[in-house]
Amino acid sequence: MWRFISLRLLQAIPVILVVITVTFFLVRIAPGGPFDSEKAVTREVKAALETQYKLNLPLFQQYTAYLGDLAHGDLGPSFKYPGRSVNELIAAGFPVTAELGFYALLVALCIGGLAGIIAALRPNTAQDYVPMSLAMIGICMPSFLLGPLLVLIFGIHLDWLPVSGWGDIPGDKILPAITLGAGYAAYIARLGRAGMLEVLSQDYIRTARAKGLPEWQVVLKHSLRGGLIPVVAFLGPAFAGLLAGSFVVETIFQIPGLGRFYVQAAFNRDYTMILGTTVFLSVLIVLFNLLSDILAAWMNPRLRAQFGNN
Amino acid sequence: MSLLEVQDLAVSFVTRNGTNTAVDGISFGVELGKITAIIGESGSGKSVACYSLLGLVPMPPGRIDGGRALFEGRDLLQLGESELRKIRGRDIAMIFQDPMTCLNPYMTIGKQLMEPLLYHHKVTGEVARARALELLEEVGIRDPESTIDNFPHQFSGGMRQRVMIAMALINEPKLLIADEPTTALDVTIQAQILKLIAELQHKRDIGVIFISHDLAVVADIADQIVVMKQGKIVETGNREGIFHNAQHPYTKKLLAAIPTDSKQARPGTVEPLIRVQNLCTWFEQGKGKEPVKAVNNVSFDINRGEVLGLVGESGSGKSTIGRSILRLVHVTSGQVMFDGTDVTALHGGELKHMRRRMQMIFQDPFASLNPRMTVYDTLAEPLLLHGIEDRKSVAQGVLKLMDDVGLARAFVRKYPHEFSGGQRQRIAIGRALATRPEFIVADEPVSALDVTIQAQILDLMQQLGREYGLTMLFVSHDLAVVRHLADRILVLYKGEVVEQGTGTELFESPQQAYTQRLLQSIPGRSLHA
Amino acid sequence: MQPRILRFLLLVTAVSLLAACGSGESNVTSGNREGILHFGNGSEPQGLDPHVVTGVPEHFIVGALFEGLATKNPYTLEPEPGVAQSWDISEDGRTITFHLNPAAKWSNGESMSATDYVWSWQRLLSPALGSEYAYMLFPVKNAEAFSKGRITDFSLVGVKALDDLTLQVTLDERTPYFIQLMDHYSTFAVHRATIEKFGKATDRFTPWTRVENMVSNGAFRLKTWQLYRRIEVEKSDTYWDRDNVKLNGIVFYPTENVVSEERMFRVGQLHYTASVPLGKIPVYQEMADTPYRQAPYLGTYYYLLNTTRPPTDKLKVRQALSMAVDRDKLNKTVLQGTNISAYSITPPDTLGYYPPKLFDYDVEKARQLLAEAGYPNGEGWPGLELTYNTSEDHRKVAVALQQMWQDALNIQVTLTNQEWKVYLDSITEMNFQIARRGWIGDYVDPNNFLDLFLAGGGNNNTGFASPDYDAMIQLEAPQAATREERYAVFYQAETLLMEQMPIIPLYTYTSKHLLHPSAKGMPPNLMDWTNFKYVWLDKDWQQASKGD
Amino acid sequence: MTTQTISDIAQAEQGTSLWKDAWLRLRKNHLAVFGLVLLVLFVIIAVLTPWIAPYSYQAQNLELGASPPSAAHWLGTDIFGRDLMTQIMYGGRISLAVGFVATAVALLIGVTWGAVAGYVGGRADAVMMRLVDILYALPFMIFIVLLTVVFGRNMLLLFLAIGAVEWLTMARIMRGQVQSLRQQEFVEAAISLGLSPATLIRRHLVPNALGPIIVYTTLTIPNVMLLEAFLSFLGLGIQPPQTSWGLLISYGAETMEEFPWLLIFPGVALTLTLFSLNFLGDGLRDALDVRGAKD
Repeated sequence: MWRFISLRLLQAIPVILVVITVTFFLVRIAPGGPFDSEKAVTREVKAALETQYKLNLPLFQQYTAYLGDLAHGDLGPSFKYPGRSVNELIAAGFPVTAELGFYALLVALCIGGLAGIIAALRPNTAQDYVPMSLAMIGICMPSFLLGPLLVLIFGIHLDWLPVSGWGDIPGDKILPAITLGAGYAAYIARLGRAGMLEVLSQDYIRTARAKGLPEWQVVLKHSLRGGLIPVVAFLGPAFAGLLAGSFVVETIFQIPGLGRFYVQAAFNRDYTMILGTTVFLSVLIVLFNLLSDILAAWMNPRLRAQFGNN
Repeated sequence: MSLLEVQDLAVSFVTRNGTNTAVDGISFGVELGKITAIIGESGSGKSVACYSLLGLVPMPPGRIDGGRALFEGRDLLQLGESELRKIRGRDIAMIFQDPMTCLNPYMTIGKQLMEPLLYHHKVTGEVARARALELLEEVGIRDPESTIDNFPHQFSGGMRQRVMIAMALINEPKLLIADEPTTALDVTIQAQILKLIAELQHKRDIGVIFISHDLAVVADIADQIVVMKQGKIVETGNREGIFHNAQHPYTKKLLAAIPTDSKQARPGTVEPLIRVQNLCTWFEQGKGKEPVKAVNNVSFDINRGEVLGLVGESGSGKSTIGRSILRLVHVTSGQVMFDGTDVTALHGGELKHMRRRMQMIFQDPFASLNPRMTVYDTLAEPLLLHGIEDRKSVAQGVLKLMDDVGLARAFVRKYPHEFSGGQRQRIAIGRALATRPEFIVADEPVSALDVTIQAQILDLMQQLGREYGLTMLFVSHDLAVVRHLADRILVLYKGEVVEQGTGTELFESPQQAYTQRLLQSIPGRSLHA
Repeated sequence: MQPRILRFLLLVTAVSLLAACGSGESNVTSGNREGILHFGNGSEPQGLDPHVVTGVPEHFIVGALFEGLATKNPYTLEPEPGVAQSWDISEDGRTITFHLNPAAKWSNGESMSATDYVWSWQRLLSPALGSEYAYMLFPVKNAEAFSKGRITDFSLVGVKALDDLTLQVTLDERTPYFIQLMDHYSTFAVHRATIEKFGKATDRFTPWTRVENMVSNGAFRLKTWQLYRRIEVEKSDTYWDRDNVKLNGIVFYPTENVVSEERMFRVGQLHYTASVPLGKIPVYQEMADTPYRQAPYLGTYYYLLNTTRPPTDKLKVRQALSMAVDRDKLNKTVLQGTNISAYSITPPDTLGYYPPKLFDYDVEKARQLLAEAGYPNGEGWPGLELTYNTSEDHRKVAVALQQMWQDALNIQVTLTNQEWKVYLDSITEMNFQIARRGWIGDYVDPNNFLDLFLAGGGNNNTGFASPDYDAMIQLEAPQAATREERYAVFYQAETLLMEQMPIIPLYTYTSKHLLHPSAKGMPPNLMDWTNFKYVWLDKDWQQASKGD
Repeated sequence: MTTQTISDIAQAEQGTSLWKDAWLRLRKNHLAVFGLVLLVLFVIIAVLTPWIAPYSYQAQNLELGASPPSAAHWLGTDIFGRDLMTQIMYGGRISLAVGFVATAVALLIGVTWGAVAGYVGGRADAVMMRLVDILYALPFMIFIVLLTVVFGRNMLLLFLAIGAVEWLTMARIMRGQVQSLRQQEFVEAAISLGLSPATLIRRHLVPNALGPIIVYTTLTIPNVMLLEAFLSFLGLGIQPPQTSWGLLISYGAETMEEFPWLLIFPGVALTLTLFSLNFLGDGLRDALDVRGAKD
């Protein structure tokens, strides 16, 4: 187990190093710099700014300096927000995004999992078609459409829920979580359905029925675990995707999350911020992929035993 | 009075292409304290008949067309689902064929074992656990205290079947339905399980329905035998009646399919085609761990035109030897000389060329055929690959192969799933023969087949072996089969050869204790004793 | 999954999502009761250091936290006393003496002194700080030289503390708008001790602007700063004019998404929005008692024409393009009648200045000009690419113009939208043929618009260069004795500019806001400027409006 | 040679391939056929649009502005007074092209990459999958902006850019499938026949991994269409007055309260396409899954 984990983490180091390097040079090749603005700045001002942020140094020196700082956990100052360090911005944005992602994932799991299970119980009947069609709509409904729609219905016309914010007004986390989770719910529904269908055709389900167990116990105790393994394997990448992709929802609902910082940073050519968030997100992606692998293995006793032995 | 009395049971399946009658008005009974065996090949309706009694046939597409099944005076077929559920697992319990897939891999066996008890009797957890431990002990699981919280994969097949039996018996049912409970097991294990079932039945004095395709298996234990074919009962009788005085030709065919004779050893040439020397195939287990020595320092020769039998239990390394010769697994050390060439040293084109000369027939005809390739594609591939036929003549070549292995030409565009197990194995044999090989490894080619089919396939292989002048390594756990086919037999135990000799030598004067144990496990010995 | 874990997770979700659904009081209601203004501020401010920040969102927050030597009256835009009680301007207009209010204090209780300004301006002008607004003080003697590093002795720069409360500023030449500049955040004083506590004076990124560190001198002081969430300020008890401050506090929201902002306003989360989505404007315009507020704004929307590349290097092509645009129709339809057609760069009535109008929408004339330029009825037209930065509103204008040119002149124009920084890069490098541009004035004076087109100016971006024009803007105008004379020079220069047509002016901006009826003291004005000292909230607005 | 033999050979030769077989099976699936017909219809409309569109796609009528559906404009007009139906028809050309081509690119790269990684295994697999990890973690937007700047602006680039992003998941799925298929005996059988790895992957592994790939593909196409809208917003890809469904929907979303038809009709077009794709995809999966077929 520990060997497996440490091996994976070791493998992640070159991945992250390559990501840093490519991003570092990529952002600097991109046209426009952090200090370009609509009102032209004079050459002197620009030079002064570049000196302040050490952009006047040779590129390779900047790169090694960055790596050096990174080794100490210092992601540098933000270019766009003077007075804020990238560490600080991430520390401010990440918990929000993580919370949003967590709720979205829960929404996705509850709705998607339920739909998938219900559909799998009676394949090719209305009980299958209705939830799966809803899931399809979830996929083709982009969040920039679903979000405003939900806001119009529940925020404005019904006046049940707040239209924006995060943790300011009670209930303001509901709509963003649903908006972000909907697409993933659709994926989970499909995965869950396929997984459950697979498991329900297994011999041990027949064994369970032969024991005289009622159907709900057969589903809950005997099928769910095996059927949801593909879903669990999907959760890691999904969560990473949620973190990196929450930008639209964060913008619609004015949520102070990392996704917004990230996209803003790219637009602003906030080099350190882009790099910082990229590094941070890539570490997260690696970690969550690892986590979901571990979780999936843990759910499968055979794999668990393999880990245990190693 | 009968424990279970089935009368005129008829079950059919409604599909898009019409209604298939699976069980066609059968009647039989089970007495308390007696074993009724239902014999028939796959698809004869024997399992469907028993499943339908407990409502385990999915409906639709299944449908009960008529009949009665009186269990302690109540007609099971008239009971609602919730009523049936109370009987299932409490009064009537089941054991299934494949212990590998019938236990939930995600639950500890303890939990699965306690489940029927907890559900039907509402006892406390401790009581259930104590009972589970008792039963595990009784079915012969060693040290149940420490193994009860293990998962199914931590048990061997035989142990799992013991767990299944314990699970079926935990509620002290009155009737036990055992659906081919030993078919997936090695002979030695099979013998143990059969003994166990008989003992438990005797001790508890319960009724048992024992479903099997193999008459030999039930020879020692059945009180009553029902022979089924195509949904109908062709013959019913007690053990003596069936074995010694069978009436129906089908029953006679079943009896005849039990291989009994030894092959007469042919003198053959003494020029070895294959020479295996100090072969070791070890599987690494990760750093700092002992490798699994699947094959350890094995040496033997196979002469041209000879059939060499390789016998041993699961895990004895017999399949690995076959795969090592064909270079399907990495050989750790040793030499495999094929016609003077060391196979283990070949690469690229040489290897491809060598592969044309040696082929393999696999155990599971369901897994060894690409499910998305038709018979035509499967057979045409090797022909084209090795340039045996060209584009124009390939169809003819395929048809010829089909003729050779006894497949109707009309099936040429069908997919594997449309065939029965025996037919599939014919396709697999055809594929192996397509390259005109000199040597074939047959890895348990009949162990997944019904006995009657087994006999046909074995005949086919013998016939083709002569026709094509094949040298063969025949791997099996079934001594009777090997004896029937092989010129010489190697007995393998834990990766090493423990004994070798001709069939007659081994059967008549086994030298090693292990060989003796193997011999004693052959089912149906009482028939010939 | 273990049922237990599943159940736990479900519970957690339910609790956290539904936690305290119920308290339905809107921000506006609670704000009116407590005297807190909820203000949609457009976007998250870059920072709060007056010498570092550059944008409009920063303007409002910094304006609430700090106060300049002079402020503007929101109704008239005329200067009013701020930190300076009064000021004297010498006869030649080149020496200004500010008399500081002895009651002016920093939020930590320290009194403000003239030396604060000397130090602060030195900081602003220091080359190392790299302040993008340092040029605001360039009218001051030697300020530009110091800022560009040509001199290093700050004592040569024309700013002196005569005593604690007297600040004397010497200008290079008469600068009528100089007092106005004192209300711009770049000229504000900052607290020296606080800044030096956290680093060098010229460090851009020290934490001195954090809530716990910030010392300011305005009507409000910083209370909370949650990134991308809100900035709250509360009434300052050290502010000299605190008795006239009616609000108890302001909450600034970073409302980047205008559509979301409008929804927030609709459900009573905001008193004021930074903007209004174009599509919503007709709906609001039709409302009785509409909260929609629209007023002319000191800014012009125009297209840059690259005079160094064909075909826009030809004057007649430029004129044809400009004349073929039906500005009134554009404004009426696509822009929902929210703007004012423009035919020159300076917005009309820029403190009494009106720009020339040399041409009008005239398809016939445009066709004729195009023919004269060598493309009769669009024949032989080499194609033209219009570049704009990605934005829904810019797209709409570009699409409409594309069709207008097609219809009027039978010429093809292709559109190219670019991501913001790429667009900026294209503009700066003059890597375009036509490009969208806008300019918002920093102070109310034609100079602020006309000096864009000085030869080689950083914001010229058209290749337009005229020595005559430069002479008028740089030499003649500053020497004019009266406002009329000065405006006449500007008029002449602007005429010259528009004759050459290096730009296609399209419209004069308007400021557009949604304003809750309870918020008072926020009159529309050309600078779109709110002096929070004047703002108050009417708890009884509903009765008041009924009583009307 | 007897006539019987000759007819047998003829039967064997003309016979059916997996694909022909799948097609026969697919034809029996009404939903899938419905989806296919609708898709084909959309494609035909898209191809014929320049000839059958009721209006010019860029002719504006600014005075008319956004108007609800009417006799003259069946689906209404947009804020420039352009006929919405025409816009949707032209938008469909782009969206369908982008959806199909970019997905095809992703499919090609992803399936090959995943199959090779899964089959070869070991160190090569580790390196290949780490590359996928790296691409996953790269900032997509910067990448896109760079592409625009370096290569200018054209549709081909758009396909490549989208394909380059979408293939990653495809590769992962394929790799998983291949890894589990590798363990099966028929793969061993194929090896022992002496098949080269490339042939083995192409003939034995890919067809057996098609099910999940097809399902994922039908999910990818709508994603790609929406991604195209996002990229067009960033300035890569198509420029006004050209349009696409994704762009129409995102414009429509901004004025969904005032001019709901601007959102509804493009939305319906996209949803219909999506459902068709889904039915077709499921149908194809079932049709290709010869095992599950109940004949």
